[in-house]
Amino acid sequence: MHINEVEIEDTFAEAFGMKVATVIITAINEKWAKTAAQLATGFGTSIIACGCEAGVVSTLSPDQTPDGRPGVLALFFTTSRKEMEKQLLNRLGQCVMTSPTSACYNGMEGGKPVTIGGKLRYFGDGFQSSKLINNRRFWRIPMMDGEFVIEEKFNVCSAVGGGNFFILAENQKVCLAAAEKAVKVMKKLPGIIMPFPGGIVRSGSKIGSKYKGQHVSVNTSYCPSIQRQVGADLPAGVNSVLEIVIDGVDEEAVRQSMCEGIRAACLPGILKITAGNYGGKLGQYHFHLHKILSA
Amino acid sequence: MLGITGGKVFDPINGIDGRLMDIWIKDGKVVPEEMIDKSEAQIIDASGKVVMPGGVDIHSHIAGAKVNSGRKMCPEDSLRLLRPRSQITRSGSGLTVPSTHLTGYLYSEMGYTTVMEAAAAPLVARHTHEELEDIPNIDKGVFITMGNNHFIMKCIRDGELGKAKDYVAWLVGAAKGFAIKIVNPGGVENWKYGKNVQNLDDEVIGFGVTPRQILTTLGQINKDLKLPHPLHIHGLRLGQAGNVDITIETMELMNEFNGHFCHVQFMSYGGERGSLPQSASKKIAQAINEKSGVSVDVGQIVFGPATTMTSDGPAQFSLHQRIGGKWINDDLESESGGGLAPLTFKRNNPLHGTMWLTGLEIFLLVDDPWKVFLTTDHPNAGPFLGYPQVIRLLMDRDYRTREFERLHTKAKKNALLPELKREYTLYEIAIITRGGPARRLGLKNKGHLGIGADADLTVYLPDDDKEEMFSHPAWVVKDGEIVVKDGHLVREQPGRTMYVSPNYDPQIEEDIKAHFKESYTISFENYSIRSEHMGPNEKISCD
Amino acid sequence: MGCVSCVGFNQEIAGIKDDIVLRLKEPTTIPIEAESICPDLFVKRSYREIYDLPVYYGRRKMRLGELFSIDGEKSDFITIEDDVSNVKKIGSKMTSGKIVVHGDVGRHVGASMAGGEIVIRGNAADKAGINMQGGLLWIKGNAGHQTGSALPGENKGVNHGVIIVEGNAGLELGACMRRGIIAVLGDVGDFAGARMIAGSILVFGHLAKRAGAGMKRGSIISFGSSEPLLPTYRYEAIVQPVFIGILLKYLKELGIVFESDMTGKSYERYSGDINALGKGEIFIHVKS
Amino acid sequence: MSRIIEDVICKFCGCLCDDIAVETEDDHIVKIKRACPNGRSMFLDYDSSFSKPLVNGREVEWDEAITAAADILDKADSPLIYGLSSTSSESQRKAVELADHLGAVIDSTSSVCHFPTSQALQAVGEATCTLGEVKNRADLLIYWGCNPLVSHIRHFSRYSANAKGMLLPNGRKDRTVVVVDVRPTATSKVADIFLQIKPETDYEILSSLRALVHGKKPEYCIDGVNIEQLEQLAAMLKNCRYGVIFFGMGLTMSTGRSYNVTELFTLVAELNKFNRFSAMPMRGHGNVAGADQVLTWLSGYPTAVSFACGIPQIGPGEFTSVDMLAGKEIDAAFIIASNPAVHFPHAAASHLKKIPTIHMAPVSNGFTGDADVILPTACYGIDAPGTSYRMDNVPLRLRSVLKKKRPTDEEVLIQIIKAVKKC
Amino acid sequence: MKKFFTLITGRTKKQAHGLHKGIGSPDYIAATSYVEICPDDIASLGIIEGQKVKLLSEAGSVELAVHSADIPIGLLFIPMGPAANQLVGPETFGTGMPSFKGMQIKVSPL
Repeated sequence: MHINEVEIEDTFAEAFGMKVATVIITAINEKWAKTAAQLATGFGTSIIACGCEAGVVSTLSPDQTPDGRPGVLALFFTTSRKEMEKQLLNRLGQCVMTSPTSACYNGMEGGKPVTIGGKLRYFGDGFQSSKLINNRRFWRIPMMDGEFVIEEKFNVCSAVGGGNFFILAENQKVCLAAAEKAVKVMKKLPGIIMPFPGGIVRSGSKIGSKYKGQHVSVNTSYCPSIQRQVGADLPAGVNSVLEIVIDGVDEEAVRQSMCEGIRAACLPGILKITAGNYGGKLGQYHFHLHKILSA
Repeated sequence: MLGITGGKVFDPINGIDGRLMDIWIKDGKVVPEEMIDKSEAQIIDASGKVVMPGGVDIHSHIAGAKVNSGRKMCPEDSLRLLRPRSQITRSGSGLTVPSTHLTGYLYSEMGYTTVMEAAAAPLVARHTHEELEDIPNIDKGVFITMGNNHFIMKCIRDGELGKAKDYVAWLVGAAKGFAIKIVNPGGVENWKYGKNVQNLDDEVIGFGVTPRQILTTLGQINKDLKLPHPLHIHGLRLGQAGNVDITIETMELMNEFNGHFCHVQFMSYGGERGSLPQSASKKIAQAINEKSGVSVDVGQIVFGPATTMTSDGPAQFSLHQRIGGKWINDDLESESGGGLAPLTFKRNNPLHGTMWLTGLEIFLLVDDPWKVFLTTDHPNAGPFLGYPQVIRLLMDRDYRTREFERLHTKAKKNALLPELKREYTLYEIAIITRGGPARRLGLKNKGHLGIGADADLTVYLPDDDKEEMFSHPAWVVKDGEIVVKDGHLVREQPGRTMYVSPNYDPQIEEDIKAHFKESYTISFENYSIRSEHMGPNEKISCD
Repeated sequence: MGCVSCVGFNQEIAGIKDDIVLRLKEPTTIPIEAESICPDLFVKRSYREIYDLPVYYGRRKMRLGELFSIDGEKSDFITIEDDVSNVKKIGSKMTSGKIVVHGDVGRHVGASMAGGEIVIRGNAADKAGINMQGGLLWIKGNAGHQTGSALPGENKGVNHGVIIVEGNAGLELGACMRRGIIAVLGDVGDFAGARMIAGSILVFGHLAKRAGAGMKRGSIISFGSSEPLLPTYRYEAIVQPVFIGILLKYLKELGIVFESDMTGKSYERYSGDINALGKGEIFIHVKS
Repeated sequence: MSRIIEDVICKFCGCLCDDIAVETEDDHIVKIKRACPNGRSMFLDYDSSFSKPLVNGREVEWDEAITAAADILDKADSPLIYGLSSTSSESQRKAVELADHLGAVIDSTSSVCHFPTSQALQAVGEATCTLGEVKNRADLLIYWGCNPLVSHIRHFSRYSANAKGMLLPNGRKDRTVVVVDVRPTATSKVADIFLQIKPETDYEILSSLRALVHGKKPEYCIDGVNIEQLEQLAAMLKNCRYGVIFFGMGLTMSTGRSYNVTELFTLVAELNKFNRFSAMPMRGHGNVAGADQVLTWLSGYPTAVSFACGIPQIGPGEFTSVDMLAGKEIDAAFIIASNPAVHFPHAAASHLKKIPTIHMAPVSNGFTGDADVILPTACYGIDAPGTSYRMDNVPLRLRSVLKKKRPTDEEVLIQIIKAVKKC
Repeated sequence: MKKFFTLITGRTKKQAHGLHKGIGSPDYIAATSYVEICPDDIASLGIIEGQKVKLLSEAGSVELAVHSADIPIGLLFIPMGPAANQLVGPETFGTGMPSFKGMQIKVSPL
């Protein structure tokens, strides 16, 4: 299969089940909502070392938020509910509560809730109070600039993490341009984040390493600079590879984003698009590139 | 004329333990079979059923100033139990503090025929009698509080014990009381200075006497006057952790005079003072077992709403301080005081669980059922409607274990109850709900079905679920009339108020008059209650 | 401040069919107690069975059908035409379904209701929504005294539920409330939120005196004018509470259309009642 | 023949003074000793002569009057039984039985005096005492919104300010008397401290006092008093030995009503953490306290009880007479021992004129002119005995000093119940 | 005269005494048919003691003779009785108790 003369390898991206929480962060204006959200989702590229993968999905207009103020929508992905609770407590507590005028709310129905506001409330030292509005409980913690409002519970749902594709290009410049274009297109789609810097990951990763205690290491098979040493199977002329990793609230969101992203990435100078998998043994979700693109 | 035939009779006073017998009734009394013209007698076929004398409640707050304050304070309690009027009965309301008629109906429907109102200050006993008159279908009496009476304390101070005796005789007659009640002797007087008593030798402010003196003096007087019921005692430190010691000390003190210790569950806690009470059931049961002159009623906790009410003003105040909410206090001149606070006993409350255990353990650890009687100190530990449930807890160990498991973990810790295997028999239940209280009250015609007894009896349908069995007797006969038939109340009739009126030296009246001028705001002449101003009544002789 | 029109809401009413229509046959001033006018009881009953439901006309126990004409059966949507200002306890203890009264209604409407919806297009007499446990009570006219308060002797009142009064409300609005939301677009009388335990009361008209007397927790928000608060309330600061935005947003979603956007406005925050727990708060909108 | 009866109880007001000596001559009262002017005229102005009942203005025999009364009640869909304050508790019990049987609404004059006090009691309870405790112990007396020297004339001398008692051998000298009122009164003139407050500020003052007692300062001082006055009063409240606050309709009739009393009861309850304190309403008529007691033990509720739905229901603002009459919710009224025609607001009183009315009272009280059935009965405490409850709920048995020439309320009620049951 | 007065009704010895004589008796009517106003208010109303004034409330109106009394400025006192009850409205605010104290009254000289 070819798109814009770029070969799409007949392979599949192998993704895993994850847990997702959708968080609406609001503030007096969009600037401060974004500031809080960016910090809360920061250092959230990979569960390997960050505990969660997180990103801002979109900005929300006042009529889209529970308190009628500008906001942003952020997604947090973790491997378990328990980890989600820990991550949200830390991130919302340290990054959102501390941010001027902020508030944050659960942005998703369904799933099983974790108690976040109900625990952060103790920061109020006895002066916290709650409001039960439309069967949702909101905690109000007095702050030096006013009050911090946070919903008692955030729903945690099943999600899909680790959707991906690789852009194999003739040089680094083209490769980056294609990846950037893909990310730009994918960012407009709902329900996904691309947790790595600017949505792009250059390191790739594989499980295992020659070193004891190092559980993951660089994806050597896609490093052109050592392709002969490792015996990689890269097409001729590939000098640079970038990967885009996608976490989505469900399979469909990942599928759609991969489809649009791959199409956007098929620029001149791109030699091949492929995807990472482990032979289908580890991940429960398989996104076959040909299937996605022909749908 | 009425015959109750073929029933399995449990009549402990006459030693009858489940014998198949016929009971014959004429003119409101149990009579020999030969006095009955069977062609005219109405027959209740009790075959396959259980027959017991009518229930006798030795301690219940059903009428008078405090109870009515409870009704007035708690309109929310009215909504818990509402009874519409019927062709034969009045409407009524209230679960823990039911209105007067409803009180009569509910007791009647539970198979009870005699109930003792546990306390009235003589100054307001007239109120109690007015209410008692409005409680149908049961006979009743009222205990008169004397443990903080100024005149008595003055007599003790001045060493004029004969005077005290005459005064007591006059007072119980004037108030048309049935027995002498002592509530926190001296403590209620001290409460009028914001204080209390903690020990038997603490001083009563302004009188220089001690709780010990008050107890022994009244104990001796009670004995000398040959009142049918021994002193009815609510001692010191009600509800406080560690009060078991003072209770046992008081029992030791009163053993020679005889004493009935009411709602002993509230008086039997271990633990450090000020800490959470623990059950001291073993200790108290041992004391009760050892002392021949002592009897108790339990005041068993029934989970759910209650209205606490007692003449023990300081105890009520400290309860109010602990739980908040509504509180009534009423200081009564020269005599007594009291207080109220509504409360809900919760299974998942560690303290309430402990109290529940304490009561049940006392029931199971006191060897002689003739010394321990069933009460919930209605409505302090829960409404009297909880009796059938308590009976089931005593008779059914599996049920008891299940209920135990539902308690708060803290209450269950170190509890004695799981080890107690005893299950009460029907005969024993008949003792603690009928024979025992009647005998201890000195009511010769109550609590048994021998010839000459008042024709008050209950016919139960046997049921494995003892709560169901004792909740809904099939037949209840009061004074020879069928008041409950097939589980339904079919008749409302007045009950009698029983009172004693011991003799005294009329000379004492001059002293009392002087005392009235000094201490009271009403005159001596307007104080005494005359039997003709009461409803149906019966004087019980003192001999 | 006030409601301009409740467009979405009205459409909703118009869209429902198969309602049971009740109409009082003869106007009377004798009190009628009609706890049986309740969707829970109507939903599975035939015309005949509804006809036979008990009501009290003064002290006379009667059948519903003797006092009301009944059109329809087996529905949990009840429409009452005309004035029923002497009919008490309509919809009390209901748990689901809907009642619309196209006129004034008597005391205790929606008392202890636990779910469902009641709409009064006229005025409601005293004690509307007393001891409410859930659901929505929407009064388009005025409400009487003790709206959303507690039963006699109870120290705990409304627990869950929403009461909206588009007109004015009388004394003791939401007294002893422990959860829930009460919004009054007009004025309210003395002792609003008295002895309140928690919950929110929003007043868009005039807030009379002694608001929040004895309040332990909870919020009273005054968007309009206000009498001076009790001396047992302490002024804290001028704030822009975020939760008010959540409340307003929710009310908008229910169908109230506000004249102007109150979100993000400034309020004086008072805390009290210092004689109770003192954790209650009264917000007074600061006019710019 | 002349005779002197001692220890007679005067039932004019809630004091129920029981030390009155009544001298009669040929079954007429000729002399009263120890009573106050109110009590004296109650006895002396009383006309115990035989008089016949009236039906529609026509004198009839009792049987006919009873039938007429029963007929009115039987026809009514929504009858009201009102009054009860000046009759015996025995009659009150019968009145409640009648109401229960009929499904009527029954309301006492408490409805327009201390029902708000009952509502406050329902909310927070009440720390109280009997009058003897006041006499024997109270060193601080506060009269709030009441004027006992006019309404309860011997209250001061028998029970409170001037009485000598166990711990107060010197009577008035041993006590401090404080009056709180909106205007100078006979009582305020003899007080040690008169706190004159602005009308409608009782709640705020009580609330401020509560704060001060707990060492908290109110945010501002209420117009009309200054903070030093309140601080001084708060200190007195905390530092006395046994304090009592008597209160009257200054609290129950002005805005706030039950909330005013709730605040007062709460203040008094809280003061018991520091010393001993009681509150007591100044109950007015002879047995109005008894009406509350009787209704409570028979129905569970003290005032304004409806039996219409077969069960007792309480309804402040709903089953209270003024509301029901003004709302025309009543179609027949049985007035017992009181006179709403002069004591109710015009709008309520005027409805009484439009509906069939039965009025039962001793002759001398004066009848509502338009009552359809007038039942002249004997007067408790003068020519009929019976039980009455003092303002502190101490029950007393009223004596009869004259021969009874008319039936008692209780006797008539028994007849009416019988007649109604036949209907 | 635009200013509102606050009306307090209450008991008096004469009113109580009059009750014994019967509600139709001249004693009772006399004892309940006047209004107390303080001298300052009397002066500012431009009237003299004994003069009749018209009292107007939301509920009704009544004409009564003025008695000068030691009461605060802005307050009116009328003994409880039929005259006062012309001015008292039936509104009880859901409590059963009308505003026997605290009604707002307009006073105009006759």
